Amino acid sequence: MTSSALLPLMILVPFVGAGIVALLPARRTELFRPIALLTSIVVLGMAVFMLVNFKVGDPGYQFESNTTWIKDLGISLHFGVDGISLFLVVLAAGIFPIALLGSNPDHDPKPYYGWLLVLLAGSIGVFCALDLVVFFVFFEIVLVPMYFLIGLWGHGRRVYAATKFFLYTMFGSALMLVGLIALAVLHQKAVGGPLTFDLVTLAREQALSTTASRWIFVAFAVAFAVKVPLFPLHTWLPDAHTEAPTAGSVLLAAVMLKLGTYGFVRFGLDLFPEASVWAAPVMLTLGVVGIVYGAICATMQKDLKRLVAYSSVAHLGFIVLGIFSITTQGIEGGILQMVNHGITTGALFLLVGMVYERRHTREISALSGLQSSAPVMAGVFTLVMLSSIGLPGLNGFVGEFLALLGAFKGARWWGVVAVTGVILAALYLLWAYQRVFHGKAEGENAKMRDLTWSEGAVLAPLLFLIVFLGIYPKVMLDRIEPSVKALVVHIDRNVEGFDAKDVTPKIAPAAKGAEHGGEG
Amino acid sequence: MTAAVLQNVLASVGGLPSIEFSSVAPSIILALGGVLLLTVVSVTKDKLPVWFPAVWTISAAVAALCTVFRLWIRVGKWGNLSLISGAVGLDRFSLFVIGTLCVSVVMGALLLEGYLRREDLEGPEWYVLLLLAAAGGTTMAAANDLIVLFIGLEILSIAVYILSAMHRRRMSSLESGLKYFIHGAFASAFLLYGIAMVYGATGSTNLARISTFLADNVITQNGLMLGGIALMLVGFAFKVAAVPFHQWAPDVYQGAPTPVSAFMAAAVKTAAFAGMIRVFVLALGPTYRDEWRPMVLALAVLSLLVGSVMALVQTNVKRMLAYSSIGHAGFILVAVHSSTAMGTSAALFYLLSYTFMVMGSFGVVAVVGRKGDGHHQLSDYRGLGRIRPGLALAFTIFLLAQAGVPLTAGFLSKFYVIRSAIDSGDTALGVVAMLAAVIAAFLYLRVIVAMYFEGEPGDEVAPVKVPAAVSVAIGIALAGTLLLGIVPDPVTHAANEATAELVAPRR
Amino acid sequence: MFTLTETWYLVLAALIFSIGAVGLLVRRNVLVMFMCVELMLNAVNLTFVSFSTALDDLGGQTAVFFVLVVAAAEVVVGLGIIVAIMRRRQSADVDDISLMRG
Amino acid sequence: MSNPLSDLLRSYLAVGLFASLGFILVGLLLFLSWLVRPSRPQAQKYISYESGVDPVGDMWSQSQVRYYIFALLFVMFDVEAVFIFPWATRVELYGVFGLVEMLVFIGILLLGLVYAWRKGVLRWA
Amino acid sequence: MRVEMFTFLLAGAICLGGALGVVLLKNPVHNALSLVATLFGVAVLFVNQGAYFLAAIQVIVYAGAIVILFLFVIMLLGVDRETDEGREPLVAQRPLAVATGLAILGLSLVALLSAGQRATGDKADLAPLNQPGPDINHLAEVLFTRYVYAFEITAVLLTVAVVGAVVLSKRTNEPLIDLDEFPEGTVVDVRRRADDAKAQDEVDADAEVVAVPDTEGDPQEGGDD
Repeated sequence: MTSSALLPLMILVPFVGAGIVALLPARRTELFRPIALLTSIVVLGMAVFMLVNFKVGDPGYQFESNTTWIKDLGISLHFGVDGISLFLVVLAAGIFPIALLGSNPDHDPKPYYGWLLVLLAGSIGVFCALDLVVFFVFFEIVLVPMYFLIGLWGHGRRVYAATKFFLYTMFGSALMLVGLIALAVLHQKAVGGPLTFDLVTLAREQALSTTASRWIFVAFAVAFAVKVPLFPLHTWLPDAHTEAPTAGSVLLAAVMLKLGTYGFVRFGLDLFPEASVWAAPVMLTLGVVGIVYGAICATMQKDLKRLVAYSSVAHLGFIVLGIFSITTQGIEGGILQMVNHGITTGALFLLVGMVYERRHTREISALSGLQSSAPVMAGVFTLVMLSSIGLPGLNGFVGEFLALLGAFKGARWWGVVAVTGVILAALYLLWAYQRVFHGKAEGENAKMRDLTWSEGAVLAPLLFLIVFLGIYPKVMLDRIEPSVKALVVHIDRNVEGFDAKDVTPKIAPAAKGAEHGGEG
Repeated sequence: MTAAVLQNVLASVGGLPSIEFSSVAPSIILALGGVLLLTVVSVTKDKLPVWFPAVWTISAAVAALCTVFRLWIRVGKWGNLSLISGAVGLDRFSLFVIGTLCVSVVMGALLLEGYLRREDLEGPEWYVLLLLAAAGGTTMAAANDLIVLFIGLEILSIAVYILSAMHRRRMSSLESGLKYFIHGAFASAFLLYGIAMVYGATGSTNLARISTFLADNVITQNGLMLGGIALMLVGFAFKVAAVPFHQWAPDVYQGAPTPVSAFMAAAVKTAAFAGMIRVFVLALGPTYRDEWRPMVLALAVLSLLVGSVMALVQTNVKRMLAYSSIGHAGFILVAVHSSTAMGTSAALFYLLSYTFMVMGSFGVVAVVGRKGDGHHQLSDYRGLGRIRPGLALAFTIFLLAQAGVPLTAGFLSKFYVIRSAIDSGDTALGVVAMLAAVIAAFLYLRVIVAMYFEGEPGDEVAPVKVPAAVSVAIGIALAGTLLLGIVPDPVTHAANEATAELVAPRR
Repeated sequence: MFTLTETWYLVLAALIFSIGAVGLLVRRNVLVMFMCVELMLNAVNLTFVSFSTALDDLGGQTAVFFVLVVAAAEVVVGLGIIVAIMRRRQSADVDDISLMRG
Repeated sequence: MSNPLSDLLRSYLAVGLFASLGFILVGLLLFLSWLVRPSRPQAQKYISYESGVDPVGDMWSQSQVRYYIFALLFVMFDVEAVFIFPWATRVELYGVFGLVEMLVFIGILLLGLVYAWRKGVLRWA
Repeated sequence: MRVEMFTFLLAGAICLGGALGVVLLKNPVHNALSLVATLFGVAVLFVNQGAYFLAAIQVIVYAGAIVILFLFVIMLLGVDRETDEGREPLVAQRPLAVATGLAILGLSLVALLSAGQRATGDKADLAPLNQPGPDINHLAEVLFTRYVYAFEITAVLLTVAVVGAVVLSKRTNEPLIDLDEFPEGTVVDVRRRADDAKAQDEVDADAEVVAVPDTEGDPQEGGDD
């Protein structure tokens, strides 16, 4: 794999953009938004270029680049993208301009756009880092801008929410830091040679004893559980989402939450296969509890944004369910759902933000009969809501179905309980839609202006993706499958008594011609 | 090169110890710098420009730094030396520490320059004592003999006692000086009693001879030795403000003038830890490791927890920084606890990055303290983000660095320490250390919240005047904190090579 | 009668050291605290000399030399600070001084 | 321990005996007179005697501030002198080395003295 | 041998008596005098062990200069009258202090008594002690050749002390600016005292011609401190 400078460039450009924004004098407010937009467009272009040049059948890492950062500690700037992380990087790069255009800050835009660009750099870096320490660095770097975004431009109890968000994640990442250092040190003791934090070598050599790798997996799992967020550690999510500014909550939902689930796949299954299988029942239970708990809480919410936040908890529960079913379909479903959730929930948050800009309230009780005053918005909201529920033919369904398929094979009883989650999801969203959009519209609700062209243009790509991926997910599945298959084979080889209960995927209209011989 | 001439004149006298002056050049430059500054200013009687002492101090510190580099290369070529009949150990460990001390002197002088003019205190004594304190610190760092180490420690401590009591118009400055003096004297007595006991048990105060003696023969009745180790540890723990010997630190940091608290937090801690590593890890490490490590472990864990938890309840930012520096001392104690070469280089790297972080933070605190150095409550920081965004951003970076956020020196130093702890087998200690860091992070967030999030745009905030010298110091600190975090290779490499070695003196 | 070994001296020195330490912790008057510090340093000197005699080695006695110098410097600076405080105020009690209790 | 030491001490024994004898005698006399004399304490008897005149002011007159700095500096240069004593006894052994060594020592302290003098601290008037 | 034992017991008794005197007596002057007693006891013990020069220095420097300095400061500040120990600011102060004191006492005793410690180091490591001739010569030989570095940095230490003494004795009657900084509770009497201090300073100013120059009207002074 020739070392291509694409990925480091994609990380560097936003940093440069942030630097330019920081250096400009605060008076020139009109400059910051275009610069931010331009930078994100450039990054999006690079992401599309990467998507186009991605060799479909190749399970390994592509566009790799590897330069040593700290020689004494064996830390190297090793970047690479494979089937699993490709679409997450594209999602991050794609959702960013949309979130940028979706709303503008009410006071001092200079630091706002500066922190946003740093957030973009961090979120791209975290998905394509293949060195444990570099991953950790970006994992924490993403924290600081989000803290300031929530803290400075949020609403209501923003300081409390920001601090709670920062400390929860810091707690998790502190454990992860100790875990990854222990991993590297024990690996060096077992294998000898120089200390290295390179994910590929560590995963390949699996030099740790089972107890040690289980302990370290637990440390990683806590950090990712905080990020996902899984049930007991999720209390920061509703506050952070509701208090964050619209762009902040869109990015939080689309990118930040995926850190946890991506971490489980990349640093859970890949790095500690045996420990993941050992911990799978616990994780599945937490995932399923998350689905049911999220759904129940969502139904009781009086604040629209908080409702969407809790729905994220439910959706992420599905992703964890898919991942820890440890079957090809399950993991594929999980990864697909990560991307779909980013698109759908991102669109939902944008819509809620637009309602908030018009009506300055998010209370469901205060909003009613918006359908009559804003029919186009109601229509768009319906489409996005249906995708979030998982209506067949839209992108939500594909991911959930694959995850449930994998769950039924790998973890039957968890699958059964998870299905009830689908029904609950339909319940709370439809009920909320009915209360907000149907009924009589009087007073403020009546005069609410409809979706403007600019807002429509911003939402259009998301709507297109929702429909396109719902009908033709094969374009994504072809790229994800080889890497996931390689991952499952890697797990199978490293864990005795684990039969890769695999089933050939027979879904999707254009079913793939080639039959899969067994594990393939 | 009069030193060379003088040197071989002396060497010609038979049987006398040959003094390679170049080997102790840094301490000589700092000491003579201080003394000559004293006389030059007192002789010329105020005909010198007001910035003269500061420039003199900085040039002396920079000159000392250059000799450190030259000696670093020389030691690289000819290996470690024990000189002046065993009193001084010239090895890369002491050179690294001396380098850190010179950095803290430069930054201390810059902070003092801006501070003194604002408080309209004057007199070269501040700078003289700064230089002499640094000279004491360098002797301590390179001391191969317990007595030389003790005298170096005393020079450093007494100079800082006076510095902290010198702000004439603040009663709390006088009191912090007195409180620091009493605790310091108490600690020195304990340290000295420990040295006496070790002398009794091993027959010599020279570290090299002690370690060879302990290696050669096992003392059956080692009551004296254990007593000596315990008492010395108490003495060092006092100096480093490790819990439970830390009661003095918050009051003294709060009372003392802010640049002096900065120097205290950075240089005194660096020199004390260097002495501690030299005595415990190098001399007593190979033989008496299992005796002193549990004690250091207890000190480390207590300092980590108390340092971060107590900081949460403070409302005065200087007291907060005092408690957080106790937390940092706990971290360095973790590195000392591993008592391996890796642990030592982790401690060294931590001390250097800590010097940059703490000097920068106290620089900002000194500036926000406004005239009278009294405004240190959290409420005084409200709205700083608006009126002086640059200063607030710098302080945010220093605080996040102390919390251990990546791409800063703080992260890498904590990373290094945790690695050395895990490498010597105590992962649990690593977890405790990181959890303490998270608790401390909440403290730093409170200050950031005060600066940026509290206070409506409307209410006016007292103007903060940032003198030029202080902004230069904050700039250096910022550069150090970020460079050590992003491009740490040369420094980590140097820290790895900075292993110390006890060379037995030629009889 | 017993032979006079250095253990006797060491025990005496330990006693004086402890009395000095207790005195420093108990007494509130700053001047008395200083005297207790001097007591402790004297105890250390006695220990050094008795070890020096027992080990038949001059190292102990040279150490006492330097301890003396340090003690003198410490007292001068300590009393300098005390006089500076007293001129600012009248009473020498430490509790008035602990103005900055945390 | 070594016996030359004890006959040194023995020679002091005579001095010790003589001194204790003196103390005992004087003590005995005072004790006897205390035993015998009547004691009728009146305030008048206890005022301090200032050659017949009524005593003025406090007994402990507060000494002047400016002499205090002299005491401090005295201690410092007294300690310096303590270093010079042993040096003087073996000067011929060190030769030039000892000379330079002591010159540096005294020189640094001299600079300290010059500083104190220029600071105007040493004015006695 | 018996004479040595006798002098040890006598001098030991004096030392312990003096040490207890320093801690327990009320009047600082008595404390200072009992400190002198301890110093003499220690000096006798030095003589008992053959360190004559050290005994002489102990008497000259310690008893002669340092304790006199103590007495001088006691007289200067008029703190010689009984200071009432009754008022105990920190309620837990006294039992806590006594407890720690006993702990330290225990530590020292246990460390020494339990093992019946004998010096276990190797003999004559630096230089043999009992050579012929006065001990001052042997000391001198070692002090200025082997410990030359320690000797030179002592000069720096003394200079620091001189600078400290001069700087700290500089009198200033500029008003205190940090009194309002401390919460009301702790500074109740300090503010009152500060006012007395100012009154006292005025009294000082005119009562004495202050050699420490910061009285303004001192023409030939030139730039003072």
